[in-house]
Amino acid sequence: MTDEDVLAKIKASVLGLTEEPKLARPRRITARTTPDKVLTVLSGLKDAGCRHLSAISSVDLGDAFEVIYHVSVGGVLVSLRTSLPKATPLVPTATGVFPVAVLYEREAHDLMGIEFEGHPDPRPLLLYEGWPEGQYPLRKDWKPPTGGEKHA
Amino acid sequence: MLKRLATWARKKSPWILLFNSGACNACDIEVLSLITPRFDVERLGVLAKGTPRHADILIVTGPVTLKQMERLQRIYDQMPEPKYVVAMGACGALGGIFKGLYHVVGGVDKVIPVDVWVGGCPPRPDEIIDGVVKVLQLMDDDAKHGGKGWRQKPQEVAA
Amino acid sequence: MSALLVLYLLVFPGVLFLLGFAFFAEWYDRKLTARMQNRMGPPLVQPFADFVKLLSKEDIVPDGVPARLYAAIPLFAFAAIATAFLYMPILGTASPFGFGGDLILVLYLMTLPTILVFLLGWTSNNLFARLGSVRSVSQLFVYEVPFFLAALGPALMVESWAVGDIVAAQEDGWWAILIQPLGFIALIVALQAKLERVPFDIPEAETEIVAGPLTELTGKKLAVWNLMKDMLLATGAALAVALFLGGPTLPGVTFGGIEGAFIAFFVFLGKVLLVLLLLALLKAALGRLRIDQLMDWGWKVLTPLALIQIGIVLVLKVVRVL
Amino acid sequence: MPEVEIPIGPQHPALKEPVNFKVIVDGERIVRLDLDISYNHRGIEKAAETRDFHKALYLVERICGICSHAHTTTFAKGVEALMGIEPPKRAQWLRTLVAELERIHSHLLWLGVAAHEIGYNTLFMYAWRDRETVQDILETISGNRVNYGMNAIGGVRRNISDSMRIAILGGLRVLSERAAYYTQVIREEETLLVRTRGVGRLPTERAVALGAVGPVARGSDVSFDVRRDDPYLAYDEVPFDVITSTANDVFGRVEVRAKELVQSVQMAIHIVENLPEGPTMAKAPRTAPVGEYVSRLEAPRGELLYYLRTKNTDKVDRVGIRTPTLANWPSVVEAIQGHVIADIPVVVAAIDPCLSCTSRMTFVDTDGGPKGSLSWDDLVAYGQKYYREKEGLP
Repeated sequence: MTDEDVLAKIKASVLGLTEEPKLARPRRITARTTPDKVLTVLSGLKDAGCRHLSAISSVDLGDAFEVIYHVSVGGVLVSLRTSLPKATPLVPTATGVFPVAVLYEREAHDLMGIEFEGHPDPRPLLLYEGWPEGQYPLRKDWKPPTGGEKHA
Repeated sequence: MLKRLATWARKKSPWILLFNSGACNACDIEVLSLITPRFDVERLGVLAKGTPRHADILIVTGPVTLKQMERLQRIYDQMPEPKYVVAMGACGALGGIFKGLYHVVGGVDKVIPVDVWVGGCPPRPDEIIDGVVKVLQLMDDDAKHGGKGWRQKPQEVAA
Repeated sequence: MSALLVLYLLVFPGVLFLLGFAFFAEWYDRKLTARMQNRMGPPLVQPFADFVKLLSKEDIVPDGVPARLYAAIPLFAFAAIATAFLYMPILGTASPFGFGGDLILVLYLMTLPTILVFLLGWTSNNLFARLGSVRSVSQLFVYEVPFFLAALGPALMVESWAVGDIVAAQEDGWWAILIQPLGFIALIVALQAKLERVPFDIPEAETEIVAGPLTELTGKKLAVWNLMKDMLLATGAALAVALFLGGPTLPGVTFGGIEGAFIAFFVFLGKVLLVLLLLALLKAALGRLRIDQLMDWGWKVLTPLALIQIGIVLVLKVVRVL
Repeated sequence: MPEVEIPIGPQHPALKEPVNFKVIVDGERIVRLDLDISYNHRGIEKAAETRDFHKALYLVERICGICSHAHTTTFAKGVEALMGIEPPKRAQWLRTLVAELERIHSHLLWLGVAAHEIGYNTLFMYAWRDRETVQDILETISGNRVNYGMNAIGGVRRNISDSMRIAILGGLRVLSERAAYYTQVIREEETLLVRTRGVGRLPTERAVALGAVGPVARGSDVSFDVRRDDPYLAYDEVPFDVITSTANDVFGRVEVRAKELVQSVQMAIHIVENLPEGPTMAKAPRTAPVGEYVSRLEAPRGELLYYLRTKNTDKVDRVGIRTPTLANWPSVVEAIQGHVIADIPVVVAAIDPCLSCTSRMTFVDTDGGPKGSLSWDDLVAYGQKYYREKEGLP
């Protein structure tokens, strides 16, 4: 499956994309959608052959959050991007389509504070039990309370 | 006489327990390669033990992460006296490259009293053996002075 | 006469010698295993140093544990094995304490530590210890039966339960191993399982449940327990030598008095080293079995092996060959 | 049946690194596994944003001691792509060489630890004795046994002289015999086979659904290898093939890793023998333009993925790291169902977890039944009954 075949297949069969998918770099395709259409696009991609969810990255753009689903078939990696409003970063969970997503979503929730609607187990993932609620370390505006020294 | 025999025995069979308090496991694999054929510390009487109850020397690797903090404390409390702690590498000393990160407390001595620091990132196995030998010398000195009280705190040395 | 007996009891083949012999057996075993693993291995004085160090360590009794019982268990085991060793013929074909049924007594005394390990694990109020003790009892059934059957073989051949008579019968060079090789194999493998050494160290499987029943043991109790383990190793090897390798006798070599005892001792020592070599080989060459695999293997291979051996001996008896 | 919850870890002899398994067992049979791995989460992604590229390279190298070169190569390769520069050919080949040497080092380490987990210490000693040969080679090249510090933005910091080349080839020949010996051992050694065959089953479609990567996926017949599918560095010029096994269980993963060991040695010999001439460093600009890039690499444990985002400064704006072991944990939870406690170390060791890499991730089985705790009388009764039934059966 060369890059062009995958691109062509996505353009043909995947619906719900808000932008024209383009080949940014060799074997890297970028696409964009809105939060409510994420699941339809993901299952469309899965049927189009991208059955391996490599990772979910979360980015804090300052004025909005961005969740990027990296789905791959063989060497070609499709990065599906959705942006979420700063106040209510909410997106439906992808565990239905990709079971392994439960891990990546918990990481994004823990460190970036992005809510995944319908997530089977939203317990804290990385931070220790005594971590103060509502503190999301990877956000740009977050400063460690005591300069990162002793916390307890 | 009995006391000298006890100190001799402690120096001849120091059993170690490895505890990874959030390290990047480079130090762990170097400590592990101590018991393998090339360095083989069993010829010095060192055995790697699984439970804190059987161990004399606790080798702590890595900067103490917040989550490992009270577990490290609990492990240290479970060990029978006389017990010694070796902090491994730059992370064990002051948190190394991870100093100042939000989930890291810093050096091991912020949580439990440390007897010997082994420098390096990761320290080579022969440096670790040198660390264990230094602990054995400390055992001798402690026996002469009756316990650990005589030792100067690192801060006093610095002052 | 009684002074000599007391000397025999306390000094030579008695408790004092047994301590030294146990430490030597542990060193020999650890050194052999290390050399087989391409390593240097510990110095001769290592087991003694471990023992004295553990004696000088702080003795922690976890809360919720009956302190006196917990401290007494290792001593019970120590006493059981020390008495078992007394019935081993070392200087002559029979030990002065030998009597009609001492083989049964020895076998019973050697089973006691496993029961005590269960008690130890159970009272030490630690999850790993409890799981380890359940495993050690489950494992008990698998190796006790073949161990007894294998020991039954030579006794059946000589038609007597006294270790002394069994050794005497083998004086003419017809060692039991030549007639009952299967019995010897079953005994060695069952002995390895009784000592809970790899591939049968499931109760103390270090990588699964920390140290099994010994997890909470510290200081003097651990020292006595490790010492008892070494003595069990030495006694087991001595029993194997007595039953199958003709004890301290060499075909055609008989000396009375002091020289006889002297030679007998070194012959005995040589054979024990051979058996220990076999055990160390087993330990180095194999990985640990799972508890259910051990169960199947024990019932389907080890016990039938001993049973076949008994069958052969019975057939030989009927045919009057023996 | 009431279940007993047994905590294994975070300090446990089987695990060289802190992970906490809450094992829900039924006598000896495992009903459910709840594992918590974030003991050595240090917050590296946040720190990387406050350091310029060169300093971040050192930080990224210490995510995991065993696959440090994999992390620095992925990071450096990503930043170079964003900067639009291409390291010279010789630097690419040297990076590939150290990557393969690290794979040999990591697979030998894993072979030893896995053997240790099932109590087979002699193989542990042998494997680690041979690992010292690889570490000597790495030390001649980079001066350090672990954390080699080979990479820099734009090329490689060390070079190989002809005398070193002879020493390396000598070491590699010794290794190729040893690797062949180990592939034979894992196939014939009875105690290994008894503990690995049929244990930790993971059918192919489950492996894909659960997002398994590396030898875990290839052990379940999923032919996915970043070196071939998404070629980088010099992998398109070095002959190799992707090894898979159809055993779909722990033995399959063991077999794949052993064959990869043999192949990595051959690849390393090939690279050292026809190393192209030329410089080893390219001039790198101080800042990287605005842009995003997903840099992928086949680490010893599987596909390592870096999401990099820069905005015309000398620092990374965001780095998202997804390590191979993170993707393999669901496969462990699925493969361990129904086994006995004795199998936990084996199945876990089979994915060769690198927890410092993961330093994140907890996963709970989604059908969570009621958790109860058992008094010890029940435990005794249940343990005995469990074995009597077991014995009664055969």
